[in-house]
Amino acid sequence: MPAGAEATWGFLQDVEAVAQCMPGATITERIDERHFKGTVTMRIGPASMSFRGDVEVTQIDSGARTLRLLGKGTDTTGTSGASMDLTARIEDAGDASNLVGTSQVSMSGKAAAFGARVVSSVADQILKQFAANFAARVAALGGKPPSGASAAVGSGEPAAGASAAAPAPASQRAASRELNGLALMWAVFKDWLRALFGKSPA
Amino acid sequence: MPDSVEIREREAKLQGMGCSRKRKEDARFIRGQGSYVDDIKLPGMLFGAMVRSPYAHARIKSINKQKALAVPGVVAVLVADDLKPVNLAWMPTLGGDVQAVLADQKVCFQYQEVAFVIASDRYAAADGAEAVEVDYEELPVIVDPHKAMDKDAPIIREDIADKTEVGHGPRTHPNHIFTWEAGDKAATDAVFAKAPVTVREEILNPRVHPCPLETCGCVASFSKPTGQLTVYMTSQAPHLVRTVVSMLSGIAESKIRIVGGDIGGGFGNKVPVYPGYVVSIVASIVTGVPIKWIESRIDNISTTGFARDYHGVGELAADKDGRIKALRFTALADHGAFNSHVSATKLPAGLFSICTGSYDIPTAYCRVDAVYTNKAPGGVAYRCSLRVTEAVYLIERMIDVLAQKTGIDKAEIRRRNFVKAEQFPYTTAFGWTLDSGNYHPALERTLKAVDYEGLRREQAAKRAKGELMGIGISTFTEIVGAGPTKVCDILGIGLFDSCEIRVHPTGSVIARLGTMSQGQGHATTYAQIIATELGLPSEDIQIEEGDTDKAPYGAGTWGSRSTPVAGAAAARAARKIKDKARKIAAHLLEVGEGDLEWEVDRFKVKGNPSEAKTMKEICMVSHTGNIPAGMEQGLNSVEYYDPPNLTFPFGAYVCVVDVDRFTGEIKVRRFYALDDCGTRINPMIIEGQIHGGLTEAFAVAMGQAVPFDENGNHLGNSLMDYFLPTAVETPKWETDFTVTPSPHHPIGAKGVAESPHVGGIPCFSNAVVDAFAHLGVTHMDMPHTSFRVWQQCKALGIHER
Amino acid sequence: MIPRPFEYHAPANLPDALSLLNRYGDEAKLLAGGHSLLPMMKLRFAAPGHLIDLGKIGELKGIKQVGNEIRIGSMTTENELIWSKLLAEKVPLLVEGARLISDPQVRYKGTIGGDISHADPGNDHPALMLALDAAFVLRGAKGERVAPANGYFMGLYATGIEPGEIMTQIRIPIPAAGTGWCYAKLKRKTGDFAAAAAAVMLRIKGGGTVEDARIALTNLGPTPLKARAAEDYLRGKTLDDAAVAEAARLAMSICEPSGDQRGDVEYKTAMAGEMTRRALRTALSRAS
Amino acid sequence: MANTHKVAFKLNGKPVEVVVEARELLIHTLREKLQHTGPHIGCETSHCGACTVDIDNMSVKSCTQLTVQCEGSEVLTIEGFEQGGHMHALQEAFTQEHALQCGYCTPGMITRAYRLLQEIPNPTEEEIRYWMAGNLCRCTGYQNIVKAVQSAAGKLAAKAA
Repeated sequence: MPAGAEATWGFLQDVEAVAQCMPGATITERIDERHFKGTVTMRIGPASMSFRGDVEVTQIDSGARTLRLLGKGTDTTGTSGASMDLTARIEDAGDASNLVGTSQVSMSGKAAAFGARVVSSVADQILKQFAANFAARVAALGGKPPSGASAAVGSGEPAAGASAAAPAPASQRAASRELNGLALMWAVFKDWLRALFGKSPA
Repeated sequence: MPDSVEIREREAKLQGMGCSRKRKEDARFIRGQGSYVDDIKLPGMLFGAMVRSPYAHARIKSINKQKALAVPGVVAVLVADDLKPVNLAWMPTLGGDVQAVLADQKVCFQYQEVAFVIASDRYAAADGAEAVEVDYEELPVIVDPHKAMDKDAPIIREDIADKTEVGHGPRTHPNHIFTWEAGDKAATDAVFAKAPVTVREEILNPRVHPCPLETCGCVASFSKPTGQLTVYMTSQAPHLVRTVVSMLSGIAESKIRIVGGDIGGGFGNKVPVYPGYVVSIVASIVTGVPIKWIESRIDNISTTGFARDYHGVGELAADKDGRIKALRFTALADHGAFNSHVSATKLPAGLFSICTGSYDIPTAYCRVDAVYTNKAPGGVAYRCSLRVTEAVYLIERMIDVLAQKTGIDKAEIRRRNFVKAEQFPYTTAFGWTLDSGNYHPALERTLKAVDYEGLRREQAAKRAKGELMGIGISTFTEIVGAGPTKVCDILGIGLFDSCEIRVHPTGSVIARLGTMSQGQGHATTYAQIIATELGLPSEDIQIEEGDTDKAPYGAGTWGSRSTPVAGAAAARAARKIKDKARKIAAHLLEVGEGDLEWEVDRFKVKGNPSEAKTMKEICMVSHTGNIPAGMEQGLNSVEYYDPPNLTFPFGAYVCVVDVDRFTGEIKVRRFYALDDCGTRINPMIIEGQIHGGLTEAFAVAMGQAVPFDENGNHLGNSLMDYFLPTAVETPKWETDFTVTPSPHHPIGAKGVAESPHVGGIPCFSNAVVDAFAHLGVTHMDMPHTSFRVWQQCKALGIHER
Repeated sequence: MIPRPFEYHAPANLPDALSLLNRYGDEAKLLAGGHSLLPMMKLRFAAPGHLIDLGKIGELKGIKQVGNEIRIGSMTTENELIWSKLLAEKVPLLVEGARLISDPQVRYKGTIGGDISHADPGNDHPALMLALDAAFVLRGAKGERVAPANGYFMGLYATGIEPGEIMTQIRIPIPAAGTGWCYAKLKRKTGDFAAAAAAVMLRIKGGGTVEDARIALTNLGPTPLKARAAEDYLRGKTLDDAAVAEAARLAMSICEPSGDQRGDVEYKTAMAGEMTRRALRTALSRAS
Repeated sequence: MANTHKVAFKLNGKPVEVVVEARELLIHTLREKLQHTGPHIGCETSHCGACTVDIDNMSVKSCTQLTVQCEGSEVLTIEGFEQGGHMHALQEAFTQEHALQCGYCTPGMITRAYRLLQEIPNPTEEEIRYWMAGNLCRCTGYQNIVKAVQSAAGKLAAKAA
């Protein structure tokens, strides 16, 4: 993250905005400071699903600089359900900081029957997307522009496992408002090309 | 001599019992002119689509129909509250429970029926179903039946929380359905206590689905002016369905007509009454027009008629020579969210107590505990009589376990324990009387055919090289033909069956029966029985089933009961007609009945063969005035047959497999199946039934399972995951037979369609386990997928090169 | 199992298809064989507003040799690959791979371009393309570019194709004579995705050592995987049991499959190794 | 109804024209609009082959084919096999070899086998099993279906010779 741990953690305090960093989430209603109603749109290749439901901030631990979000909902066709349990932790890295996250995605109904093959990859993308959205937000809130993608993501190699740490590239495409595998990976790829030619992204 | 040649020619013309007559049914099927339920189109017919729950256990906070009603083409949306005024929100099950037709306040399993959208066609109905908004509150889920009766287990069925009994005996927990026992527990425990050898194994019959190629469905048509309800449906038991529909709708049975039509396979899946049928009937009554409801494949596998899910424990006590002294089998039965399995009232665990198998076991005890879980309801008999596959699987697996423990060859230990030919009729420790059998010759014939000794030598050589080869034996005894009304009834109705025969002046015949063919070829084989009995060509004998307005009452086709029960009714109905014909013949020939003898198709005067009357002649005369004084015209009869006992087909199978220990792949090298189903009516059809049954056994043993995750999510409900083998995966079958007629059946027949399924499954498992036997493995649960077999290899440390 | 409504377009040529694609952008999906897309639409997981059917565009079909390259139109079907005498002679790996895809009816409709572009981790052509060092011709409004298969597959259903582009052709350099090949695929049944599969191309030097090996894996990660470490290791080695085992180990080390009904992560990873072994051994037996 | 299309094609040699939504599946058009109920619906995910029809010399699962895709096509279904009161050799063979029981898969099986024999006139058992693997049967265990296809192949060859 393009800012120190304390500063970055500071950015995390605007819970509603952070909740909006959940990939594809749109907060439609604020119930209280920790509970929101909203929609989550997932797009995986040709598939696209919209879930109506609740986003809850289940944990804010300033000491550990850890935030935990839970999103839960039923899709608009009424045949699937999904829940995402996403944890974000800020780690000190001198004048910068790392966002370390894990996400658990569980599906119900048809999505569970047909999505098993891809759920862990989806969880992984949600995590990257969250990081990307968050980094973009940190940058937007006055931190330095984030540096290019790190090796883990930038090499264009397949994504890491569902619970891996995931520093993320900042790119307007990447900060899209939905979980969009193609957009995200394409952005990653572009950053990788830029990295190859020694330029840093605008 | 020419005389006998002439007789044989006349016999051949009849195409009666014992010949491989080509099927009457085929003519329409090969032209694509079958009449399955989805082919039916009635004027003004609307289409219904089901809205189902994505959650396994949840409270329904609200259902909003408005968006759905706004979808073009949508006529109505039904929910539980709409069914309550007509008392149809809940329906009775064949297991003595009630089941929600549409979810009432909560859903108890994933894909449960929540709302029914009625629209102009299936496209509009699908759009409408998507637009119904249901707000759920998820509840904790029970998937593992072993946890169902925990103290803190969530209560699945609040609606019956205060009921002390469901189907059978007292309940001890809100998620407990029943506990059923048979045999002598004390005596059995005593034998086990001092037996020199005992073996115990936990053996799972996993949840599977019969998955016929045609899903379930119906077209319900209620006529307001006449008050007549006609339902075309995929039912294996139309008459029972009519009775149930009458009971729950209040419409007189005489005003209800159930029509079976052609059925694209049943295998047990099409015996129960499903919410889709009931809600379609309500919808037709409400709208006044015909309603069609057809299950999708996903809905079929997810919600209607699963089988098995028996978590068993098998124990045998024996002497050091491997002679079994006692048997103790128990099972925990997962019945899902509603107790809608199909069982005779007095037999909540079906015929599970046939578990002594082909063996002379003096003392035995068995017990089944059934529980509710957040899974689809059911527990049907998948190509078997209820719980017979579970029972036979246990005994055929356990005798192998005993063989390994005692170091006795798996064929030899069977020889030592078989019920001997001279012991028949043999009464088992559980009280079943095996009508007839001849087990030793069947086994020897099979072993010789496959060169069993040679196979064992090859196996030894392979083992020395670290290769895995398995030889499986199954010497099963089936129990089919439910059944005697004194033991078997459903909702109080005895499981007799019926046949009505009408002979016309020209000698053509219509016979109607209470059964319902789903591919078994009844129109062909019943005609063969009647042809032989009456001496009239089967070509002239028309068989009709499945239309409750035409056919006499019967319990339908399941549990291989058609030949044992309805087939017997056909023979006996024909004999009534033959007796009357004999009187007419005696009258015409002016001799006493005792002076007549029957020959193929005619009555001849003893010692004066030129004096004879053919059946054809008698048919005509019976409709004239030239019959004995006081006799009624016509040659008609009806028989309602209550069998004195069930029938007990048996077989001896051998399966040979090769296992790739690096991938877990199993190749079935050979499968030899010898079946004895008593008198054989049509060998061609028998062989076809055995091919099919073995293929379904292969599917169950090697790949079929209905998997759930810990949240009750169904993880294999399309044909992408659910294993239906293609021509590539399916092994080649070798078939053989012996004939040991049933002493109590009019023609000695026993029924065959289920033997290969029931006997085949343990044969595959025994072969797979045998491949690992030398490494100390005594049991591996089905299905034997590459993944699971590899896990076994890994546990043994032989999975790497 | 009924799709949501959509608009259907059947352009007769590529320019029309491209202009439709540009007009409808994100709203549009290209329809090739349809056996991945239509089931997703019937399950209502996918609901494109516009379907652009490439089925009527003749120029997207056909298999031909141009110089030392095989060029395959993106709408060429699996059965056409299987029946191609040219491929049987020049690129038998592709024939072997196609034979293991789905079932006969699906192979009449399923296309090589669709299989590659859909980029489902379970699809077989992506790994075959990596093993064959193929390249893809992508036509867009601004013209045509050629993207190498190596690096084209970026994530779950994510490829290097840009919005507005259509894959028109697959180009495969004809392997040197004597190159060994094999596609080893483990599946539960006909029509199933691989539990694990390995595609191998193998060139052996005169001395019997490995001159070059290409190894690619199917359904063992969000994308097809190129087992670079294994390839590098094998170069110059004699392909004995130890070398095969080490190559398999290196191939397994890059796998990150999702567990499902086909098996758990451990099993699929192990099968990646076993399929690599099988494919290497068979390829060796076919090399000269 | 939104965006309907007029689609014209040949069904068993006769020209037909239907008006359908773009999303309408061929199996539904055949069964609901054209009264050809021979092809059946078994799985809806293109696994079972009960809906198999022949389109422009290809065996196609009509549950995964849009009717609009059939403009100008030649479609053959089981209803087109009987010619001038004479059954096709495959229809005869399926009865003679007892290659069907419930009959639900039969129209798809025969239609698929027809195309197979056009492409491989004298197939081995292995070829038949491989090239018929897109059609599921729950009743017969395939053994008699294989026999039927082989015997039909023989009869057709004899007729051709």
